[in-house]
Amino acid sequence: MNGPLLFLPLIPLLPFAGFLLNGLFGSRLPKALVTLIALLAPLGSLAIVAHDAYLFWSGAITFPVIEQGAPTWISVGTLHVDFGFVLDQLSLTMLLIITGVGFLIHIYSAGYMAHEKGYWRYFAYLNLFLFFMIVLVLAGNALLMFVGWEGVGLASYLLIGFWFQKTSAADAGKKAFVVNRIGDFGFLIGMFLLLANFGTLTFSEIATKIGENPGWTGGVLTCIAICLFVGAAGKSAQIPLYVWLPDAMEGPTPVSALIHAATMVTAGVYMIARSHAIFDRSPVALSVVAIIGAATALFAATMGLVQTDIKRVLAYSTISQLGYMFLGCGVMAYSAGVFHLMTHAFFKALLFLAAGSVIHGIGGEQDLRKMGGLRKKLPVTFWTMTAGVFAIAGAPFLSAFYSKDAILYAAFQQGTFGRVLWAVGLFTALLTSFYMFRLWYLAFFGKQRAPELHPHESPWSMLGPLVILALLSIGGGWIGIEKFSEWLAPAVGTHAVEAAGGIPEWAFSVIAVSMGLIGWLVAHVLYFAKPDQPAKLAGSFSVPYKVLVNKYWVDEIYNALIVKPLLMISRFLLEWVVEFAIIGGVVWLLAGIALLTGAILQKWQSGNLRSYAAWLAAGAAALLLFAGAVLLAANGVDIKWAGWK
Amino acid sequence: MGGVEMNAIDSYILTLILLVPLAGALLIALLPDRGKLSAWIALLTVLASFGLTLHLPAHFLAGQPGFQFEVTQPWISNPAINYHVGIDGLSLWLVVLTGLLAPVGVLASWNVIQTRSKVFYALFLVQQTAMFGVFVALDLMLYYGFWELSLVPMAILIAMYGRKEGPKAATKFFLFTFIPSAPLLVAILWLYAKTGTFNFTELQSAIAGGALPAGALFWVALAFLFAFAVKVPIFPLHGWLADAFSEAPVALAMVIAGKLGLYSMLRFHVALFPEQVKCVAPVLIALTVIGILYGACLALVQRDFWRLIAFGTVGHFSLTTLGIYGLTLTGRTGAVYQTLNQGVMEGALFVLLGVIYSRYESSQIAAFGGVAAKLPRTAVFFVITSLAMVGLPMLNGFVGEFLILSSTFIGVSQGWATAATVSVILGAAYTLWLVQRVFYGPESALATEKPAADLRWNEWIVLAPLALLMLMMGLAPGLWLPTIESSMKLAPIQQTSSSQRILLPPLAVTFHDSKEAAR
Amino acid sequence: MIPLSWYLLLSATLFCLGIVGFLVRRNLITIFMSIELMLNGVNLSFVTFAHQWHLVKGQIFVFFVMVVAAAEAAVGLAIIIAIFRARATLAVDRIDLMKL
Amino acid sequence: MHLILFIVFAGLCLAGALNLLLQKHPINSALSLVVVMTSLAVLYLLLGAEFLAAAQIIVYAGAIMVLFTFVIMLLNAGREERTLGSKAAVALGFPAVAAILAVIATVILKAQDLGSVSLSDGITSTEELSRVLFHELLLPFEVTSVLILIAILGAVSLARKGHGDQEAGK
Repeated sequence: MNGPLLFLPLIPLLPFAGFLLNGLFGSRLPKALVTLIALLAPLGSLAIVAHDAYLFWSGAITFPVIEQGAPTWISVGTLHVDFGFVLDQLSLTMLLIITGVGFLIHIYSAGYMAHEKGYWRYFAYLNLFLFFMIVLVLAGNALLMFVGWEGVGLASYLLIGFWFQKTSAADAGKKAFVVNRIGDFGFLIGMFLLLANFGTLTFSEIATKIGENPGWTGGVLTCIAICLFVGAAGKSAQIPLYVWLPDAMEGPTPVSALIHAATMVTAGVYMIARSHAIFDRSPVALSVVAIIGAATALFAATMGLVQTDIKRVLAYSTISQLGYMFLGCGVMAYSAGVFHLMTHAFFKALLFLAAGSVIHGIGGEQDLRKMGGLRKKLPVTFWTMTAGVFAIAGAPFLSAFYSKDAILYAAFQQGTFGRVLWAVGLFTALLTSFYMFRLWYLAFFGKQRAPELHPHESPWSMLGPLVILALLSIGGGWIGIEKFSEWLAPAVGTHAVEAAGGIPEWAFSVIAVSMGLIGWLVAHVLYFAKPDQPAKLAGSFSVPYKVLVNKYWVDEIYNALIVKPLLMISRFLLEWVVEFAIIGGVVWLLAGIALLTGAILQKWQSGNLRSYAAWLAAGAAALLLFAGAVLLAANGVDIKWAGWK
Repeated sequence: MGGVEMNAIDSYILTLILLVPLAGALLIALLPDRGKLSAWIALLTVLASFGLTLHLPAHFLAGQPGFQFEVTQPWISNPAINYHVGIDGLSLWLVVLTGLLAPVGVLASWNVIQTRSKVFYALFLVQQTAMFGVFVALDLMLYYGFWELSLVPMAILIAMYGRKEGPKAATKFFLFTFIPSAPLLVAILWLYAKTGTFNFTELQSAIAGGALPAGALFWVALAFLFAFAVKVPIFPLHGWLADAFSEAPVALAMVIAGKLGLYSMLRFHVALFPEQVKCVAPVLIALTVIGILYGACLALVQRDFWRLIAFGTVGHFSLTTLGIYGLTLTGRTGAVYQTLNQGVMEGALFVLLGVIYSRYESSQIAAFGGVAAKLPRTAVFFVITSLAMVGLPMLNGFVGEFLILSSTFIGVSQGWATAATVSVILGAAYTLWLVQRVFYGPESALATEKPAADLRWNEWIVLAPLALLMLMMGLAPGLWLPTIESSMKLAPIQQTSSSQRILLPPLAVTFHDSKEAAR
Repeated sequence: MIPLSWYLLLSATLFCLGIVGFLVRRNLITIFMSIELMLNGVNLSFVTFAHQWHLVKGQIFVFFVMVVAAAEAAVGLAIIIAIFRARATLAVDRIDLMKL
Repeated sequence: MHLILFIVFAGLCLAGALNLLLQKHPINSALSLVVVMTSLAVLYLLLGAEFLAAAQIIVYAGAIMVLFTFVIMLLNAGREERTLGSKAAVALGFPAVAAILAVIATVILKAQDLGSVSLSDGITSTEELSRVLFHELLLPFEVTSVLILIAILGAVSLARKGHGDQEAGK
């Protein structure tokens, strides 16, 4: 592409440079310089991305931009992988989100982490995360994406375990990394299958190969798609592998905002959108994605109802919203999924940062039961939080309203199976608005339940990003699904949207908004009008309440079914039986034999003269008998003396 | 050797590499044992030998068949043992790796070895000569000599410098490796009796020519395999590794396992007995995959970090052996590259463990906790090394691992490959659990009361280049892969035919064959 | 006219009686004497065969046997004296330590 | 005549040997051994080895047996004590020795062309004996003399007064 320079490799390299500078020299640099380096990196990348976006809009370049002649990474035998970056609408959108929201969160965390000991280490890891996320998004082939994939897993491990002195944080970090590795296992198998059947890992070549053979459906492609989805489920915390996200809240709040809300967890959705060519050809895989997406949405929403920790509520809400995105992808409405991804990035980052500002304001307390009545003391945080809450609840004309409806509408068109998903999605929307308004009321309304806290508003360095994000989450959806899917069409393909069976589209919107209103009403009654009502309700429905509070005991089940048996087997069966008994046993046996023969022979040397004499005689006798036998056998019985002369 | 223009030094460079450590050992042996004298001499010798080994890649002609820098001198007339040394793509980088790990070893044991340092460094240099010898020897008898020689100094040093029960571990190590080398000698002599030569290339052509009885050849190949399998070690024969690792001094622990066994397998088993390897390969594939999972599982439950690393190493080297016996070109190249990675990673890992052990005098993981606060730089390097071990992309572990697993998946069997890939999860689990229990979490009693100085100059100089090397080998494997691949390509075994591939039922899709044609 | 086989039989019986004495008896000197008996048995067979083949060497060989027997007796008895002086017993079972 | 002589002296020989085994006190067995040796000397004469018979009487019966009796007298050890293990030796020993005797006997009896001896056979003269001894077998003869020397030295050093007591004294 000898057109205008796109500086594609520079986008990830700037944050990497930031990581190196802060990582190596951060501890010796003054805090201001560390912040400067840390902020310059995402700003630089944002500038380049904006520059490339401008080039595209001004028509100077056409997408997709596939970088030719990139340096080769691995080339052995038939396998050839290079550092080829690809820029198209999809990756440009993702880049805008990552660098934009990332930059805002960097500014926010400058204020939030101001008095932390490992300040430079935090920003080094944050820049490292940005580097890996950008590599993931720009990657032209699955292996390079895998580099970004595991890299963000590493960055999240380091950031979750930032306060490594706390065992819970260190445990959460390790848990996140290991569960991600389980997902990566699926991704690896998917890549091997791709290699086995396509001989290449580059997405464009795979897409062209699939294009050439319209006959391919199901079979191999389903297998590959499902393996890739396992990887996505691991990274984006879907049903079987979501357990790490709630624990990841141990990390600092801006980390939760950036990694566990806006960018990393959406990597799964991006990967499916990027490899949509494979998913299109396997309806089985698509239905699996849709079902798991819807199930996760509902499942996580139910758990979010009863959480008391403000960040855990948002964590379950993230899992639920991710379920929506996968539902969108599952019904082949990739553009709707990505649209929701974008709007979710805005309002979820806003909610997390606002929650961070609340926690920062009341001295690190995260328990909703201790908050209350903060409206007057944290006005800016309150108003920005309100924007976020209304956005996620699906209030009309705010961002989620457009994106969530698009997904539900697309789901509705997929026949009866789609209608079931649509119903589940609708009910989850109700739950979503309920737990968001519950949080809203508990935190900001009523009287302050913990008098000892004396909340103070956060500095403007934290409130600035909140305001910008509030504006984005309000205006984010105005682009509208039609223009957005038309913008993404070349990257993710267009999918015929059949008629909705006579029901006009605005009717769906009305239903969705009414769900949101109902949720708000119930929350209002329970938490604003009669504050003692939830306690009574919990009492009466004690069993379901206990199930939800203990998060369906999923962690305990995993421990009991997988972790404990694995440790038991390896400690007792493998270590004791195989290692000591069998392998150690064989060695001991050989040594034993040697000792035994020694002991037996030792008996001979007893020092008893007469036993020596006996053995002497026995030996002589044996010799004589032997000679006699040989002689007799040799020349028959008649011994001729002549023979002996 | 081809008439290629060779500057003067090429003809005796290998002999020089062999002799420099030996000369160093003699010099140390002669001089009195005063303070750091023998340590400094050892350091100078190993640096000199490392410099010499660097000459090899500079003048190596990639893609040229046969051996380079070859020297053949008749040594003993009857039996016809001659001093025949040479290297090709396979042994080139292993020689350089041995050269690299020598200074790492000397520097790592700089202030750990206080008593009788003269004996330590002299034997260490003899060990270096033995290892160089194993990699360059092309005459089977010469190779066998160096192979045996490499055991002796190791066993003595383990016995002398063992932490708790050195002598027991040393005898176990020595017997474990020595007993199978007896049938190896018998096999070599049988070959000599049959073909009248010890020369590797002549033997190779004689065996390939089918002049030898197949039945006996099978047992000869088995004897070769058995001796090398113990050294790697492979699953059932790894009894000695855990004891050797917990007793061996750091400088030796990093070279004790893996390289020698794996190189010998590639050179003297896979290349020498192509037919026999084909019928033994399925058994070995099964053993290695079991070994991978077995090593990982056991590493999960160890209480002593030396033993944990030992079982982790069993797992990692079984993966490398899986690459060798997958009998695919990519697999073998990946295996050789993984051996190099493993050498670098083990080197860094043992230096770090040596640092922790020398500061805290304990290897019980339970006693540790929150050490990162006291030793921040050690923690950083430890995390980098363990991530490389776990196979994080961008670091060197991943490249080899991916090559081996993908080639096994495509070339051998998808069932075994999937089982082997599970090790990716287990590997992450036990490594990070170790890092967390030792470095993170609240400070344990041991961590608080023992004053611990962070990395000293001799550890710092060693770890920084190794970490950089890990990054370079992860990002730019192209510097190493072409030479390795060219030598692997010349090996008599071609890519296994696609018919042998067993695909998952849903995969048997018609277009599959068209893809074969397309590739 | 006596067939030589009778002489040989006699020497065999003497020899076997010597073995029995050597195995059964517990007194050191008696064992020593049974060895002498065995030697005499052998001497007899030597002489018999010397006569059979009219070879004088057989008889000379008996001389050498006698010489050896004498040397052995001398040294053996010296040892017996030394043992007796140290252990005050000649019972073979009690003399089982290499050191006196 | 010859037969009678052989019978008498062979009988004497066997009786002495048996007596050697059965006697409790070593002095009796020593004396019975003397009887064996003299009877053997006579048998040698029967076989024509006159010088040998003389040597047998002088060296064996005269010197060695005297030495034995002297030592027995010197040590005055007394009867043999019965110690454990003798039963097993007897139970095991006799059948084994009997078996050996049986084998040897069969071999001897089976042999066909074994000659016979009679009084009229010529006696090997000492002159003939000495020619062979000092011409062909001179070297072994000298070696035996060295052997005797060593034996003497050994005997002297072993039986010296100081040697035994030091051991016992320690």
